[in-house]
Amino acid sequence: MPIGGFVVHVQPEEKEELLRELSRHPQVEVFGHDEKGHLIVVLETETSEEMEALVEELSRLRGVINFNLAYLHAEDEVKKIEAGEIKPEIRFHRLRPEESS
Amino acid sequence: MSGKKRRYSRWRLAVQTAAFLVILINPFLNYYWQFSFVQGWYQSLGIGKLWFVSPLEGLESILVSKTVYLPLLIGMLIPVLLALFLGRVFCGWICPIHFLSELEDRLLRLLRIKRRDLWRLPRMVFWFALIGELLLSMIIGAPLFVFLSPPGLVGREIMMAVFFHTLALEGVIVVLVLTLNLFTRRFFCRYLCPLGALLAFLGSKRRLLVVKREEECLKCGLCDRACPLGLSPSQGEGASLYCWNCGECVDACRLNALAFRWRAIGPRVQSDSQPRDE
Amino acid sequence: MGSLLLPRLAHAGLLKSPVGINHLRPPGAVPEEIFPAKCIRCGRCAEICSYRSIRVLDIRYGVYAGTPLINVEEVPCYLCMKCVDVCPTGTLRRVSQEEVRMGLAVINRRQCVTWRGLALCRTCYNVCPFKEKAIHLDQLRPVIDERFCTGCGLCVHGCPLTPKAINIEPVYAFERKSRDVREEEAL
Amino acid sequence: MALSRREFLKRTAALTAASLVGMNLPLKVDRAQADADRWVRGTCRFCGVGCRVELGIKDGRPVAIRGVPQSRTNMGYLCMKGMLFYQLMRHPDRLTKPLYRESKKEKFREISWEEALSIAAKKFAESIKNHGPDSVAYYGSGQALTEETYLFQKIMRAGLRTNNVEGNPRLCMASAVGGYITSFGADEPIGSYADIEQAFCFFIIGSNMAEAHPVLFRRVMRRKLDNPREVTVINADPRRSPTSRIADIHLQFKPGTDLALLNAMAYVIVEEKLYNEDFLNNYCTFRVGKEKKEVSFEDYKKFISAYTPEKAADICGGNITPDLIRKVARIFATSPATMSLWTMGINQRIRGVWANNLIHNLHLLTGQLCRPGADSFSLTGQPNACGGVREGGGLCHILPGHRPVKVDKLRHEVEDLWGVPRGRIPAKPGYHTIAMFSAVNEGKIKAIWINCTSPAQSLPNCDKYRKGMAREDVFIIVTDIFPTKTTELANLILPTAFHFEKTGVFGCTERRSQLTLKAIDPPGEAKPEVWIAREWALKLAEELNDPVIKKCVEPFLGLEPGYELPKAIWTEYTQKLTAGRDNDLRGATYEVLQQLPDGVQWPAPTKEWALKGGTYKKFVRGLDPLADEHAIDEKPYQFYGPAHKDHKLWVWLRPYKGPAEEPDAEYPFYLSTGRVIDHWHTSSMTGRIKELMRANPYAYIEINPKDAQRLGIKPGDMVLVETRRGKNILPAKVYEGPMEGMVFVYWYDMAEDRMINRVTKDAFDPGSKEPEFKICACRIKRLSGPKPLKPYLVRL
Repeated sequence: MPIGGFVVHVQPEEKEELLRELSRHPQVEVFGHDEKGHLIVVLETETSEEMEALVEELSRLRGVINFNLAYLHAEDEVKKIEAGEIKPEIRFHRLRPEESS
Repeated sequence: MSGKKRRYSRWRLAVQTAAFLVILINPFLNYYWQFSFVQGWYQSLGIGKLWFVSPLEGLESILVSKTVYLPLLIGMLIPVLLALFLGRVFCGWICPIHFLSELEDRLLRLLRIKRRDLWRLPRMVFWFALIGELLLSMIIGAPLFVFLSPPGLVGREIMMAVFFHTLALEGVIVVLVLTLNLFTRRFFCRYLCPLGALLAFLGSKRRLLVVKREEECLKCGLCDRACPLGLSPSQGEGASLYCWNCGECVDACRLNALAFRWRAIGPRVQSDSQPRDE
Repeated sequence: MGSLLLPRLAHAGLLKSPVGINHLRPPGAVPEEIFPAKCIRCGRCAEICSYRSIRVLDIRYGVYAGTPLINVEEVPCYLCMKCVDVCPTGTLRRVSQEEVRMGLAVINRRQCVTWRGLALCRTCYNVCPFKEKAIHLDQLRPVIDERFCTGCGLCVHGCPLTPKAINIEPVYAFERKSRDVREEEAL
Repeated sequence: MALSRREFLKRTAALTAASLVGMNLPLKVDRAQADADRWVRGTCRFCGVGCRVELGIKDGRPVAIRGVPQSRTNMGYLCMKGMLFYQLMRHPDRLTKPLYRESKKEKFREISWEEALSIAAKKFAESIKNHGPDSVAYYGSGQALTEETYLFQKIMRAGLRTNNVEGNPRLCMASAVGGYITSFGADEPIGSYADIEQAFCFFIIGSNMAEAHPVLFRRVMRRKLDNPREVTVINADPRRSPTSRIADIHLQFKPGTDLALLNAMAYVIVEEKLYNEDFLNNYCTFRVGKEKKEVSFEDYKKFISAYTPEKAADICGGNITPDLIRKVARIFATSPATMSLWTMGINQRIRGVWANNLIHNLHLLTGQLCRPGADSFSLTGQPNACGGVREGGGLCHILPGHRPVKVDKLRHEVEDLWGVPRGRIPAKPGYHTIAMFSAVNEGKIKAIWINCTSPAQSLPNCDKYRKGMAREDVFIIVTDIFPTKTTELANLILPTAFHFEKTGVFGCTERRSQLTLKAIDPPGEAKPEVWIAREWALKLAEELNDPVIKKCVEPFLGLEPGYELPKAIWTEYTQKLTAGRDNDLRGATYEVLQQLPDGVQWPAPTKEWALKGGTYKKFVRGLDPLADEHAIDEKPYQFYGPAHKDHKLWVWLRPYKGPAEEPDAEYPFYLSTGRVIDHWHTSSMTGRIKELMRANPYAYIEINPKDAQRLGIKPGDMVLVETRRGKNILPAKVYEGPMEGMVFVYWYDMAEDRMINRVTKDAFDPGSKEPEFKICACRIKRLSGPKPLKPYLVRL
């Protein structure tokens, strides 16, 4: 059951409308926002496919500039990793300095 | 003439002890005094810039990984030449398994336990052991002998004990080999040791032989009983492929009917007889 | 023991390589694919390692018994480069210190106290033998540069956290044979 | 309270996302928080930054330390030393019983406190009777609490009639003290850490603050990174350190040539008329020489004309060019607010005071002072070097409240305040640190009390002084929590309470006094120093039959040592001794300090003022109550510092002077020493934190790659470091840190082979008496390949 933390960049003037829109989604929780147009959103879905679909859907909302994944937690997978059953694939490009904030 | 008696066995014991001490003391030197001039044991021994690599291990590595590494070939050169000229002298004079077996023999003698060679197998098993081992290694993709070889394990166990204060499980194999000795002397060396087989094969045209002088022989059979490999020097088997030139039979003979001899006629030792997969 | 007799199943996962996170081959090792084939288990690398970084595996590791392995969490590799000089089979290739690629350090930013903003720790940066190249600080937070990281594991060893916030991933061990390896072997 | 796992994950996800855009969410995901029963507040005792910490206690055991985001000093950040030191409180190596041996050849035996204090008193009394009061000494520490230093020096001076009261701040801060007093007339910085957030140019010289003051450095870095274009960071250091990584300009000069560089910057400022004429006219005079003769600006111009950037570049070497000096001087002078930061690189010099003066000169010339963000700010090394030792009278020449011993009026004032007969305190200052241990060598000192420090490792050229300390006729008492190099030479070891095991005040770099409360009991029979000093004084009074000694501790008799006793001492010190002085702390009572977790910055003459947090900037009317009180005219700044009667700041004419020992053919390398972030000083404490020791098990020598290549030294090789005083054998670290021709060694390692202070030079500044740890000449040689080394700690 994946949990994802996202930074959503929105056009500041559309923010209020968007917040209302997002609050209607049961799988979406908005944790914070600022005047520059950043929203901190946490999504929780049954599968990662569902998560992707949801992100797709939300990205199309009016005013959304982009949807950036900042944190993803996939519980079952992590448990397996902890138990040593699978070895996670390593994605180095994520760690390049120029991409780090 | 009596002074000559038992000369070889004393010499051999001295050489074996020295060889064993090398692998026994060396880990201590490395571990406690950081004196790393010598490293390794009889799978590969490095003395300064001089390297020795056991021919079978080297061969396995080459065959299994299908790569050739020049320093490896150079390291194998001296042991191979030794085998070409002197036969299985490594087994008879250096191998720590043989050394431990001899100690075992002496202990048994001290305890007055007598034993016979209970199990005898056809000599051909020896060659199958070598071929089988090489084939199996190639199939598995890992050199089998190198991590299960009793002579190597002795060295490894000592190193493990010194460096990591523990023993590796596979050391049981050494114990097993020594236990087999109780039923048949050098059972492993006689029939199962692929390294011995390779060295024997290399030494098939060796220069150094144990030769019997018919005119002196009384056919007393002492030499046959003395042979740890169960050969019959009285039948001239001292010159056979299997003999490891330990000299036990020479010592045993009271009439000097047996002696080491350099092969008189120019032996056709092919200089290009590289180890081959049969 | 049974697994010993299963040919070529190493890649099917039955004969699992002991190489894993923080469990690495010594410097200059050939790819794991041919490592057990090439290594003759002579133990010379372990004997010459004055830091006792290199351990020798036992039979519990199946066909990998007798091969050298470094657990960098316990003792990291200090890159003294003695082991590569004594390997008789070329299983450890003679590489120079900065060419070593035992693995690649990866920082777990969710574990690292510096990245989480709880404390200022830069142990990994300080202990790195290629300080400022392999690990540099970006806003006082450590960042790895994969171009220079040798995977020696000094950072893992030094990391004061449990579980470690920095780990070595043995990424190069499972690569297909690279071109330069072939060249060297062709000799 | 407890979060569900799901909720925890969601919060983590949200926080991670928020951190990417720098947003603060009102969420907490702190698992450690739930693990402790209660949190006790205090100050971190590693380094002079004065981070506010909280110690977590669970079932009466210390289990964690955390930062507090609301803190004004550290904003919740800690370094690993600070994060992990709770482990020391229940460490098995802790000293828990008084240990005694008659001869230094014998083994220690455990004795009772009663016996221990009797022996301590008897030995001191004997020495005084037979050899006079100056044959005894107290050597304290910038890590002792203010109450401890104050009580010890009171007993020594008024009770035993000797000024032999010193402390290890002599080894780190004395030059800064000298610099502040000679330039500004008053010790300690004018501004505060808060200036960092308002500065536009940072001039960091002779300081690797990224390692030594990491949390403060973080503030500098944040300021720089949040305003990359507006803020310039200049780092002047012969060694490339983590500090220089954020610098826009790194000035790399030959060690010991900083005086030429600073004078050349002044030259540029004068030549290009970048100076602030109003500031100079209103607040400054020019001075020269020992007799502090006043000279004119013209004289100064003439003097400075000898230091052209061309000449300075010649002297400095490294990457210094005349243009670079000009550029740096222009940035320094013209930035909206310039803040200089420095530590040991400037202080530990044969002319440390002059170097300090020259930095102050730049600020005086350009008027970069007293405005927000503009300050000449010396960083302290130890947590209480400012509060306890500089203010509390812990050095041989000063009495509490910044009073020089020599001045009769001030000395008598102190005698009166203590209620002891006038003339009780001798007029002559005692031995300074190097003189004190030289006196030990010569046998002039027969009994010495060493508190909370390890001179056997921290003195320069320490072999020389260890010989003296090993003398059988010198009786050494050491109070500490762990065995150290110094306890090896002791006759009597008294186990003391550690931080958070006693109550007391630390005063950090920015004049800030913070209270740490007792949270747990000390292990075994360990006692707080204040208790030890009081009981010892009572025994001394008996031994010497001198009621004045008893008088010294009379106000403190019978008080409970965990809280009441330090409180009474603090009250006496602040209410009586700081009254009317520039470090007026009368408002900072225990009640106020308990109310204000961030403490109080002096001057804080009243409770009302203290409750506002005290004074952020000295000398500025409206910000500093004393500036109003001592005002002599209508100008906005009032420099009322006690040392300058003219209420002026002094620009000093200080010539260039190189290091005491320069490299030559025989010893061709500069050797410099310093600290690593994970270890604190002699590592007697941090060495016992396994996480820190694992990271830095032993010291190494840093060598520039070019030198290493030339000498055939590879990383990890064992290298022999040799100076005229001794040798060390250290593993090499080859990296672009020290400049070519220079090597650098960390000094925390206790192993004889790697104790770098065995080879450093003990030449000292004639003004501040601070030794030149930072520079000496050495030669290096490759000995062998890498060798496995074992960490070493002194154990009993």
